[in-house]
Amino acid sequence: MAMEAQQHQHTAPTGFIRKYIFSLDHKVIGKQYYFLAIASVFLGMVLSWLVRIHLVWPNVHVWGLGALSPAGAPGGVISPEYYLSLLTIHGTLMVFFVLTTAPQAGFGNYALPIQIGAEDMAFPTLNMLSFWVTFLALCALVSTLFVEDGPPISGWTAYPPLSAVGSLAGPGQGMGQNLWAVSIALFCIGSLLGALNFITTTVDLRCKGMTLMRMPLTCWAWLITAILSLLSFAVLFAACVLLILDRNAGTSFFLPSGLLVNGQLQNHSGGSPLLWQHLFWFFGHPEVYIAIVPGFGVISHVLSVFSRKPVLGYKVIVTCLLAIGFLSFTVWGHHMFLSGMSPYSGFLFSIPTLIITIPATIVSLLWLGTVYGGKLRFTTCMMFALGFVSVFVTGGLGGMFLAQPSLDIFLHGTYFVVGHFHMVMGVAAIFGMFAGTYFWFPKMFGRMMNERLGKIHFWITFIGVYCIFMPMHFIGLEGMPRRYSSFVNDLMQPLMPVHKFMTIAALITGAAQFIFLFNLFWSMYKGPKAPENPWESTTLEWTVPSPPPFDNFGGKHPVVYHDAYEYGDVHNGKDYVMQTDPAGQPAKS
Amino acid sequence: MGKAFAVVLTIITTVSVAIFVSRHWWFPEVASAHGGAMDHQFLETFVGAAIGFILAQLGLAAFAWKYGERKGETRPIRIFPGGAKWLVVLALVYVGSEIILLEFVGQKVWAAMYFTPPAADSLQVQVLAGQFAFYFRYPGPDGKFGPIHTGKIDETKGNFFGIDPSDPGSKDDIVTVELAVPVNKPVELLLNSKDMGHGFYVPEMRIQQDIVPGMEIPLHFTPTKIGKYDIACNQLCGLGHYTMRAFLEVMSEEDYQKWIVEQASLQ
Amino acid sequence: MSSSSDGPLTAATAHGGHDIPSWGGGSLPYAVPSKKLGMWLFIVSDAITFSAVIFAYGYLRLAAAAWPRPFGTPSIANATVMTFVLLSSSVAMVLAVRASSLGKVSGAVGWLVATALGGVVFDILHIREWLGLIGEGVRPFHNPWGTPMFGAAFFTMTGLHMLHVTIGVVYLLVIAVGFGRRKFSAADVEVSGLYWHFVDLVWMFIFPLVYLLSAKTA
Amino acid sequence: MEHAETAGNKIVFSVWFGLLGLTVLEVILAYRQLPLETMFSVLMVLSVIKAALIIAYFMHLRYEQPSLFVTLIPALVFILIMMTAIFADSSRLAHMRSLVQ
Repeated sequence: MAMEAQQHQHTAPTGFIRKYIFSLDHKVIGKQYYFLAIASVFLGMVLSWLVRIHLVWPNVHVWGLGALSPAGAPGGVISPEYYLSLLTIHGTLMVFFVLTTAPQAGFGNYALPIQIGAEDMAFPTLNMLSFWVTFLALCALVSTLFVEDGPPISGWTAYPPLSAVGSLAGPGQGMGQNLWAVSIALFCIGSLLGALNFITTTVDLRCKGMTLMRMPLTCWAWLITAILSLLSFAVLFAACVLLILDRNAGTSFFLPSGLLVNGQLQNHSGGSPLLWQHLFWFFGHPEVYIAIVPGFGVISHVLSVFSRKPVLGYKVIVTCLLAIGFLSFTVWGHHMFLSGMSPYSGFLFSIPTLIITIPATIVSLLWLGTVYGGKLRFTTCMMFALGFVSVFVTGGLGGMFLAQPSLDIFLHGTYFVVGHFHMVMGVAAIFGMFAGTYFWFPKMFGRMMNERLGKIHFWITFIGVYCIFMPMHFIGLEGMPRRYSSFVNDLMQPLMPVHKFMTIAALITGAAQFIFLFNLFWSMYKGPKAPENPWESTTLEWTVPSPPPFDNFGGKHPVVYHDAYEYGDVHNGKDYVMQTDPAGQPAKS
Repeated sequence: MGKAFAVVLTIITTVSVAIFVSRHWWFPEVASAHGGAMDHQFLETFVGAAIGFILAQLGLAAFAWKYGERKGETRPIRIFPGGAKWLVVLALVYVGSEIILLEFVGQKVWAAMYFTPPAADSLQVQVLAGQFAFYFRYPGPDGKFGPIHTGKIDETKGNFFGIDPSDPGSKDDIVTVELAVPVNKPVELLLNSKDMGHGFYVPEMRIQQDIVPGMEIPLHFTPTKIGKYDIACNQLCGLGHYTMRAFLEVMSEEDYQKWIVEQASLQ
Repeated sequence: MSSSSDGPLTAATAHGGHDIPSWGGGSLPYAVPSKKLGMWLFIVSDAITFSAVIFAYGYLRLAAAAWPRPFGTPSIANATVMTFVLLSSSVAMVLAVRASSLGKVSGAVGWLVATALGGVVFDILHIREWLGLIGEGVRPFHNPWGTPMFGAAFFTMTGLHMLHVTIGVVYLLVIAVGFGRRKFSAADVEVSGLYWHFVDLVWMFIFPLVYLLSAKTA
Repeated sequence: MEHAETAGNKIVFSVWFGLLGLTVLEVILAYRQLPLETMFSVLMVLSVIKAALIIAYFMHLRYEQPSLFVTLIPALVFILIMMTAIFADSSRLAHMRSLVQ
């Protein structure tokens, strides 16, 4: 029969290596991705500290840095070029190894199969492979910190010719940039394998009764993100291959003729730096949504659970997510308004860019409508969800300015842009991850996290991010250029106090993240044991023990009878109906 | 906890809006003909965005204040009046009308800079950006530039622009390290790069354009205020990116004529 | 990886809709097994990678002042033969899939090996072509006819395709051996077939774009 | 296997001959003195027909559920159409070349 044939007949492995290292279990792989992202995010955060410190106290000695990079930071004092190296690695780590891995591959791997009632992902071996490829990519990237001339200095966007002409262009542009390109190409492969696994799992492995419109919004978000990854990483992969060829095989895809770099005439001819920008941003804009859409899913889910209300407009949210996914492929040119691209294209690209704010606005309003009239339970998870709505709106509104090519003439490349994308893509996505962590931790590790530490962590982070990124918008209005390691010749000198304020805010906010780290590891071993359904939630992962057994459902096949968000109607002393409850009354919405 | 969140969020909203509205940190004063329209468009966008910002943040704060669950409470939950429909309509109407408005206004400013050719009497100046300096070239009396031979660039011999003296177009060209232009006269810059991608950013003039190697990108504007302005490179171009800058000096017509004669004598 | 369902359709999917509340679960809205869907998704993604490279070639050729057209009749004839070989190997693949689904093990293995052989012949002809061009002085950064990007575009596109053919040959042989030993199912043969046809399909674009548009006509 | 119908021998071999015939036609066209744009368009149309034949019959998409076709192919076509936006610049690039060696 179809049902029996479909189920994977595997038993739990016993050896340490098969169980924890080269595991095929989606729960273990999800945790591996999660810890990979935790390691990356803390490294990335420390790098951002160094970047901020260098901006305001350029002569300070940073302990240990001199030993790590004698050339880049002699005696621990960060040199201007090492500043560029640090921000390149910060950006690459955060965008690829944090924002792309944790919300999608981390939580998605862990929760998706359980939420749709499957025993595992569709291709467990591919799943393992995609993690280890991603891990290799991370190793390649981190190793740039230890090669002789240091990490590349061309930023996470790696615009040629800077990234394509080799070590002539500056320190780190030799070995470091090669490792960077290899790392990103590997990362693309890992993401592609992960994406096709996610789509197949969601499409094929849902349990009986789990129609697409009964899936939790998290699953919808992961599905849409996987589609975006599948279609966009393929382009970045091609671009990276061409970049590697330009650097090492003498081709000139991204290099025009007549370049005189560092006094040496280059042999290249026939290419165009704009080609790289097109290919990169063709991936780059969907990437923004790859980072944030899983956050949309988690936040919709969490707001509903802790408001004790059904999500307002489930179908509308699904439609909006699909619209955002579709439109995200039509807007990449807004990164290139002033890049020398045809100005007519610039104008055309601005139209879908502004239109994409409509579904985003609808989703934000529906979150407000979900909270309205609920019975809010202010757990740490809920606080981060509310914080997400706040920072997402703040950051998103900055996009209204940058979407217009005529305003971009002034704001392009200033701190306004830095503030905007950190708020909307960095902080909002990270808040989504925090909400996800506080929400699923009991299921993942079988213990509860400490709420008091969680609240302290929330307050410092929430106020801190506004103190860091709101002033960036202000100084952006003054026209302060980004990626300047210092502001010489009294350019913008009156704004240095603002920079100092932001640096101090960043140091404090960053330090607060160690509270989170402590809470995470302490609770893993010392937290109170978690019950099966601590949040009184309705979805399938809360019908199994915490943590779930190896095959998720203990050999049983769950059957779904209800929508994902039936909260509010009190029935048998409970104000929620489990999706698997055959008897409960469906809530009116 | 909900009340605390409401208070904090209200404070954040008030402070942010107050700082924006106080204009303590704001654009430098406009010094070009098209800049005023751009500032106007920014203001329009700003008002629209500020209304959305305040309503959304204060709404969130109000709901967090009001709807917290108390122990043993039995009140029923309330569905948003009218369901999702009105929120969708609100978003479509508010954001939609804003988009249409902005797109129409925005098109004008963008079109004036990029779709329309420069005035026929524009002063043409060629710009050559390289790691980490800008050079400028005036065509001289013949009004023609010779080609840029990057192979002939030799800073020790003062050939910053790769000029081939045997080129008829290059004979009377004037190369400078500073960009000087007469006030109220249209200027057309022809932007070139010899090595990396660079940027050409003058905040007061409200102009910015990436300089892409292999392309000569035109950019035109009309300065309206005499003064000396920073030209900053605003596209990451290597380790000395932050040091790469030049000055734009807007002069009266007489001063400009004197200056250009003086520069010509230095060639 | 466990081999996934080849089971019959459930009532729910037979109706085709995936939104109907009586979703039977554990089965397949596309009515294709997971591995086949996975391969289709991989093909879409890989098609985009190829397209990006081909578009890059188009972008640079359109921007170039001139583009060499060096392929004389022997080259075109060679490439045409390569096309025939690849197309014929695809037919062999179709026959392999059919034999496997009818349970004819030796027939399926035979056709699989024939398909792989087609791939090997294609590779050999192609490498000979490469060596000939290299002998004429074509490099990724230089060629005798000007516009150095010609060599870069040629080697990148055909090299990427040749890599796919080579991987395909290995993949088909692994499947052939595994199917012969009953370790792989007919579904696995079918999935490998999808990959092989895709490689064939890509060549249908590379052949005219690289060779025919650069044929020496005068 | 679940396929109620697949391409029979007759269809497979007609498709094969069709593909070979189209290839020959392409090669013949390559030797006509057509302008590059015309030749490019004609060759691409023929190649798309060949690709469609391969997808429909060899990869037997024609015999699958229509849902598979309507999700996969439009996604691919959409991406390809969007990518053509880059050509707006490349033709412009030819007119804006600047440096001389």
